[in-house]
Amino acid sequence: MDELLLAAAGLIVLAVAVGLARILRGSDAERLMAVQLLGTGGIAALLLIAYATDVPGVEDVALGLALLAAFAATAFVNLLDADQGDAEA
Amino acid sequence: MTPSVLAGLTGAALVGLGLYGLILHPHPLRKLLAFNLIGSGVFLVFGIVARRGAAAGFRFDPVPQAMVITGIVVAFAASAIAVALILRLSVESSHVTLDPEVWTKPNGGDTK
Amino acid sequence: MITLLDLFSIAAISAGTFFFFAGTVGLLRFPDSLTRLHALTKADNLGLGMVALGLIPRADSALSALKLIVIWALVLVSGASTSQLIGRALRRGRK
Amino acid sequence: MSIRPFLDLVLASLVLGVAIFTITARDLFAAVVGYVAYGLLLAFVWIRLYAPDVALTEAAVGGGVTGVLLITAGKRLGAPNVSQEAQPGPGLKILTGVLAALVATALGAVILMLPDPPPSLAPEAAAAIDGAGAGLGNPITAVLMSYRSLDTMLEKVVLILAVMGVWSVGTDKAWGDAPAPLRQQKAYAPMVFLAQMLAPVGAIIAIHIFWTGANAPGGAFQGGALLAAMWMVTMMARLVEPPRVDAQWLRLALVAGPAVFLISGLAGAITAGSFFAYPSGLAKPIILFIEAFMVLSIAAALPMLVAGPPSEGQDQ
Amino acid sequence: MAELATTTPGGYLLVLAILLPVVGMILSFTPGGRNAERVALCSTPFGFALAVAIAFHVSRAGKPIVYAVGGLPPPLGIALRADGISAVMLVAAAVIVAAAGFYGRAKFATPDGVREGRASLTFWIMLQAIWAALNIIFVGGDLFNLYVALELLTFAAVPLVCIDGRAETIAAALRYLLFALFGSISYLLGVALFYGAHGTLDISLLAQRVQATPVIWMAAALMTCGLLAKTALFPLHLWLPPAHANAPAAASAVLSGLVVKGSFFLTLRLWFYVLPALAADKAAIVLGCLGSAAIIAGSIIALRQARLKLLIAYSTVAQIGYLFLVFPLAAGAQTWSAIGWSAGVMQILAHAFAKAAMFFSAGLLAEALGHDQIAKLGGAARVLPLTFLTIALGGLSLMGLPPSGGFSAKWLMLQASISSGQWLWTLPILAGGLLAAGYVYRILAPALSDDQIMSVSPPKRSQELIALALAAIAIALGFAPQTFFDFLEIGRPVAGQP
Repeated sequence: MDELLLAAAGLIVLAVAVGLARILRGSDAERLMAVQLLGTGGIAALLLIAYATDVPGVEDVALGLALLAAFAATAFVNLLDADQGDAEA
Repeated sequence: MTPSVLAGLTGAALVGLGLYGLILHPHPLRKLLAFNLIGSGVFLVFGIVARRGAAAGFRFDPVPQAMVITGIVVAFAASAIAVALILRLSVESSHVTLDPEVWTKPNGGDTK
Repeated sequence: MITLLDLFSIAAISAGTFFFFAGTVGLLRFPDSLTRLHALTKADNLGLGMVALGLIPRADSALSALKLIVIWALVLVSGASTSQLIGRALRRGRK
Repeated sequence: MSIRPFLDLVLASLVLGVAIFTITARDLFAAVVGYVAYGLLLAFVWIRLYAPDVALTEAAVGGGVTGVLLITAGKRLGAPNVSQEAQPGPGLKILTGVLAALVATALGAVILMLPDPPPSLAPEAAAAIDGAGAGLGNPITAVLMSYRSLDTMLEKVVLILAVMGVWSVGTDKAWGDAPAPLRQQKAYAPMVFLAQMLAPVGAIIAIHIFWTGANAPGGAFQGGALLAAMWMVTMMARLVEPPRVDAQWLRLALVAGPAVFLISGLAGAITAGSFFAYPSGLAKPIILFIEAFMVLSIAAALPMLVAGPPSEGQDQ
Repeated sequence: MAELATTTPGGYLLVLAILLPVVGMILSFTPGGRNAERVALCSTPFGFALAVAIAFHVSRAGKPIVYAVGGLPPPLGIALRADGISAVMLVAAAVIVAAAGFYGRAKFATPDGVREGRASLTFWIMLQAIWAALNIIFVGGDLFNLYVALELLTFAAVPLVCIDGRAETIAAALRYLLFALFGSISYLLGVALFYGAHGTLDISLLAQRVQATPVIWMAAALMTCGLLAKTALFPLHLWLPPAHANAPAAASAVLSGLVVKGSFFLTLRLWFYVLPALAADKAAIVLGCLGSAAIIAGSIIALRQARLKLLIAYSTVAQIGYLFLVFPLAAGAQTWSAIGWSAGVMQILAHAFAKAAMFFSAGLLAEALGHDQIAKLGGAARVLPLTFLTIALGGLSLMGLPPSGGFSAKWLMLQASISSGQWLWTLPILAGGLLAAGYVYRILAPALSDDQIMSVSPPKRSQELIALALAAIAIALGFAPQTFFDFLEIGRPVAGQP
């Protein structure tokens, strides 16, 4: 069972990492989306790892990551629309 | 290949990669990114040292791990100072460059 | 031995994994930014949601289960808000 | 047959791939975004190395706060003055490439040559943890707060110094004012909503992570960094504004951690016979007491480092 | 060797020497304003007293004094150690920091009517932070603890460079920061390898365990490379001249006189204290060659500078070169290595005092004349006699003319190179002296001419006297008695002897 969870974790990381190709070519907003996807996928994978292995505290890492994913995205969005309208920015 | 060997080699590669960027990129912010890459590579080396040091019921040697945490904080502080300088430089002057030719004119002061 | 709960976990986690794949494919293949954003939110909300759901029966304490739910809720809230903000930025950019 | 080696390989190549992208990307901003993704991936590597404490720190600082710092800087610098930079010639590129490859190869070779069996302080730490150590379940917290307390105290001093350094880059006229707000215009409703939802939950999580740090992964720095992130979210939503740099409460919050650490370190000479020693039996409560102030200092310092120097006219 | 891990009498002074400036920093920062200046200036006499007390304890014990922080001896805990050179450097740092503080009052006192000024607060806090970092570097016994100190030093030094906020100074500060960060990270990588190889970072424990393996060679190379970047040894010197020449005089003096010595001191610690087991003749020769190149290149570029402060900064590049001749000249356990050792320490001290005095004078001169163009100094010596006396005395020591600390240092170096049979090193030493004579002459000759020159504002007498006092110390070092050199030997590890 643990191996299954790990396999799922690996697949998810792989999937969202492929999505990172959007960083290579894409607008700034799309780059952000790719990173956001990586963040969410990363949280999911961390949770799976937490349940599949005996490393302590991985859950808390996922919790922290969930908090920070929102944080980084907020900062990014903040800049995206500071771009528009506000000429002085 | 054990995870720690793999991580160690990754760390070595990151150091080389960062060094390349640090020397070549003319833009200071890119240099800063490269510096951070070197930093994370170095921390990985600490990480494998800690992992290899598993003993006495510990899965890792806590001493190098504690050092990494201290190191990450210090590296962040360094990045913050560098960013503040870069942004101020971009306000004060039209070009963000470290090219010594531009700045060490005998007269100092003005760059025009 | 595989119990019924294990089966539930496997099903939910597989579904979650699928949604992450779908999200990636959408992000890469959909024609424009807004539809890509749409694909992203599916992966965000459903993918992680299914994984968390699948793990809940395996949690060994109430606190662990609570953490799973909180994580999901956090991602849900931030995903919803940020995608709205991104969408707005995209629309304004297009004008 | 386990799939772990395969996963490790995938992870390592991802980390390297994103790192290469960060170095080679044409666009400054793309490189910065790549770096944020890189920070996230590194957290996984740390989990694989049995270092959840470091993973949490890396996620919070490497991916989170550094990401915001760099993203903001990258956006403010924008494109125009970047692309005009003279690109280095091919000769220099090859030379640098060779040098970097040599360094990396030598380093890799040396890492493979590290002695076996490896030396470790884990046995000493395990033995000391019940003794003079602290009675803390998390050996890393014990190392940071007891055996290497001098490092940890100095590291907090480094943070104050960095804040002072960032502030000093401002103009004379702006001194005493607040840094520029993290956002120019009024925030949209979704942002305000997000901040209002996130901040209280985040604060609770931060305190949880600080508190469990005594016995499990986590600790003052990680908790403080999360708290800092939450303060920054509320600033980005313009729910609160950055404080004036001469605000007395801000200065007190910044120095609280190192100051309390210092005082208890000095007191150790009287109560426990040595500077930075803890009286036996009281080690754990004293350490938690110091750490609580360190959380405060970190939560105050990181956002101030990101917010930048004081900016004129922010304080009408 | 166990005695190097347990606290000795007087060991507590080491902790106090570190904590005094840290406490000062915190007390300056929190209330801010005029307090910063008061705290910084009031703490200097105490710091000096502590340094002297440490020197007294070291000389009475005849061996290093040690403090195990938290009562936890290495390898788990951190030890602080002071030997002869630590004590001497502590005293020198206290004197120069105090001088910079009192000299800097004229420029960085918080003006009336202002509660707190940016430049003032920055100056007083960074000055104390530099002091704290240097004290840790001088007494630190743990390589990672020393890394934190190195970073503290960098973060304190960089803002001083750009304290006046011109674009040019910001670029100089940024370049300095990037070099310094590269230096620290390279050093840190070496630290990681040391720990990986031997499971400790304590200097005295490492000295017993280190063997000449590829891992250790790599670690040594990385750390040395990082420290050289921070010390601005040729060809990694590019950051230094603009940074030191653009900082305000009070800060330049500390940067040139002390800050670069901090990383050099660690290079000494590394090769002589951690790695005596390495038969490092080749490495020593490489360092010596780089040093020689620095002497020649730095002096020649100094000769061509149009601005006085840049000239002095390039002279620092050259004088740093001399320091690295210590590596070939003090290696091993022969009789001449003790001479080489004394020469190196003497060069650190003589240059620290002479260079601080020169920068102070350059600052006074720029203030009084409104510029520091060497070509327009005609007749300046008549307007500023005391300042030029200081420059002349400092220059005497830089050239290595007797009697001066610079002369003693160079004379001992010549002695060591001849008696060790490495007579080739005499060439850069002598050539450097001649070139130094050339650039000092370039300053003094026009100044002593009969041209008429108007001073914008007369210099403050107290500042002139502070500069003169430092120059006088640089000269007085030339009369150092044998007991002083014996003191420097305390704790010097001699290869081949445990």
